[in-house]
Amino acid sequence: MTKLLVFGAASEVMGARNISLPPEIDSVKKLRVFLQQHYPGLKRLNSLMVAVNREYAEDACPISGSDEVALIPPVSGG
Amino acid sequence: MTKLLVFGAASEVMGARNISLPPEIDSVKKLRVFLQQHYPGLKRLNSLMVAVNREYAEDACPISGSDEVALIPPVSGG
Amino acid sequence: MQLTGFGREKQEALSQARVLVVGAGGLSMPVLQYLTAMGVGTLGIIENDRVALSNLHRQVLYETRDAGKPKLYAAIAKLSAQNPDVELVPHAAFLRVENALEIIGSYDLVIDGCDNIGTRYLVNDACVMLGKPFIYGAVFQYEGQLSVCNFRGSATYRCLFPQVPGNAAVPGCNETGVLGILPGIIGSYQAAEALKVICGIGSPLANQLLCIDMLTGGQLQIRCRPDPANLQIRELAASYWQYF
Amino acid sequence: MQLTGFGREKQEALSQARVLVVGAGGLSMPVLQYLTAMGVGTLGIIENDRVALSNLHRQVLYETRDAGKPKLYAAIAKLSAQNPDVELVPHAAFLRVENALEIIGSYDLVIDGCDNIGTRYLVNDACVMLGKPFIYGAVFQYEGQLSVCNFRGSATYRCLFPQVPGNAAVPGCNETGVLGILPGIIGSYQAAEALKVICGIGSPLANQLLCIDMLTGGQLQIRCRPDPANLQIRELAASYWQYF
Repeated sequence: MTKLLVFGAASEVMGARNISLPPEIDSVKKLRVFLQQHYPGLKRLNSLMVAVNREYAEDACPISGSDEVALIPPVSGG
Repeated sequence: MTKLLVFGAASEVMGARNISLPPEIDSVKKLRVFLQQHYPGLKRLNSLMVAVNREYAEDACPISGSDEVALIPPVSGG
Repeated sequence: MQLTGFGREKQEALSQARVLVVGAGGLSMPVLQYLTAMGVGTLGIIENDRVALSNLHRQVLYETRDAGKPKLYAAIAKLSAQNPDVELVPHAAFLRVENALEIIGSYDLVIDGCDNIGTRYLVNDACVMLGKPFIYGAVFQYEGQLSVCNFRGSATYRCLFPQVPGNAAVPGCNETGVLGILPGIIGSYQAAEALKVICGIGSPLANQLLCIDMLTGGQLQIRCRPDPANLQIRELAASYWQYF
Repeated sequence: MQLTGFGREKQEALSQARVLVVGAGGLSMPVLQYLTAMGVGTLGIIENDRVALSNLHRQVLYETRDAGKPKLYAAIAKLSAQNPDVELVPHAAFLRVENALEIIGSYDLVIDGCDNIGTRYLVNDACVMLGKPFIYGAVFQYEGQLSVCNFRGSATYRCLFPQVPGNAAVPGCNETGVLGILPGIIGSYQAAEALKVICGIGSPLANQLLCIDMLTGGQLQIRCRPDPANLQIRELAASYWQYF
């Protein structure tokens, strides 16, 4: 199962810092659709970036079961 | 090739922070013998600990080509 | 004292460097203290806020009796006592479209210790226009982010976060709170990255976003790439504060 | 200010805690500043050295005019101005076999900010005998180590380094030098770990050795196990300074 690490305000919205993704999520694009459907509160976090295996990833980037995916919102506190 | 990460005073003695181990080094015990032979200066670092894949390892622990091995001396500065 | 790899030439580079710290809040505390201690040449500070009692849990340079005083002068009084050899330059203002290019223009390196998203994009755009590297750092609850931006063509803040977020998306420390020590950790890393850039030691965190999680002690180092379009900024936006 | 997961109960735990910091050198600077800022109940400091000019590049609590003064009182003057609500307890001594058990006995948690290997083993043995957790931190050149020891049966310093090293094996900062900011980073992590232990938040770095490399910004988190024999210490050694 693909592991999703959730950072910052996104983890507050999702109520978790770690979730397992269903196997049909096989691209960053599908991940974004999945998140919109299951976590509508993320909508206001319009700037979420996705990293796959510790590298920034575009929507077209494939995701497989052994990948480590991270969801990174901007953070502004100081 | 097994990757060896070298920390602290050990990296000064060995002149490197990263070395590749020859394939015949297949246990922590053999690693220690190898280091004694090739880096006699390490002798005074009698307290070097060895970690294999981010876990402390005893002499009997096997090492294979895909492992990440680390050499950790005590450090005392403050 | 001799440190392997940090000889006279590196110390000289440090003592010649001109560094601007944006903000004198939580992130800036270790940046200011350690760059002063290590002997940076010129240390500019831009800040126009006053010390509040509610800052003191994370802004360790200030004392209870500083409450109500301008942060800028409270900080400078302490830093000049710490090391009188550092040239401390006060800029009693907030960074704005009107002053950013002129102020940043006279420094070699900028450290972004601000506390709001508008200033972060302004720092970015001004630094890109002027060709100055800057050290990004930010905190949220128990987490921090860090990156060395615009360093020899490396990724900028707009490469890390191309889509400017709305206000609700990025709460600051005063809204959601932060453990005092967290900006201390991230600010210390910012000071270390500044030193690496100034002195040319080690590998600065360029083209990388470092995410640090205080609760687990773990970190994630994420590779990113510069988007060439983001290196072509020719003018500042009319305002960076529509988000607030 | 409200921080998710850090409510009144956690703040109360912090304000009741009794913490001893061993040494008032580089590692201890952020520990002292941030525990004071965040409002720890009682903060003991044991130190008997005087401020030297050569300390100032990394010991940011001290000012140029403090040179020659006892570190202990220079530190306490600054910390009490920072937050008068913290009870600061000076111990004008070095930690020794003769005083270790009595002094450590009256605290809940010890932070090891010392600068020599003998004191590290002494802190360990006294804390094991008394059942007190302690936060280990140390630096060398561009690297640091960190661990939460003897916390609910977790690995001790003797589990991390069972073989007591000879003197030549572990040079201190004054011999080989250290970049001022490095003890700042490691000490900040020590303060964060102290907070986690005191308040019961997150996962303290027990049974782990965290190795941080400033030059790359990378870190290695290494799992280790307690050796039950090391938890059975019944008396201190006759001396811990044969290594020097």
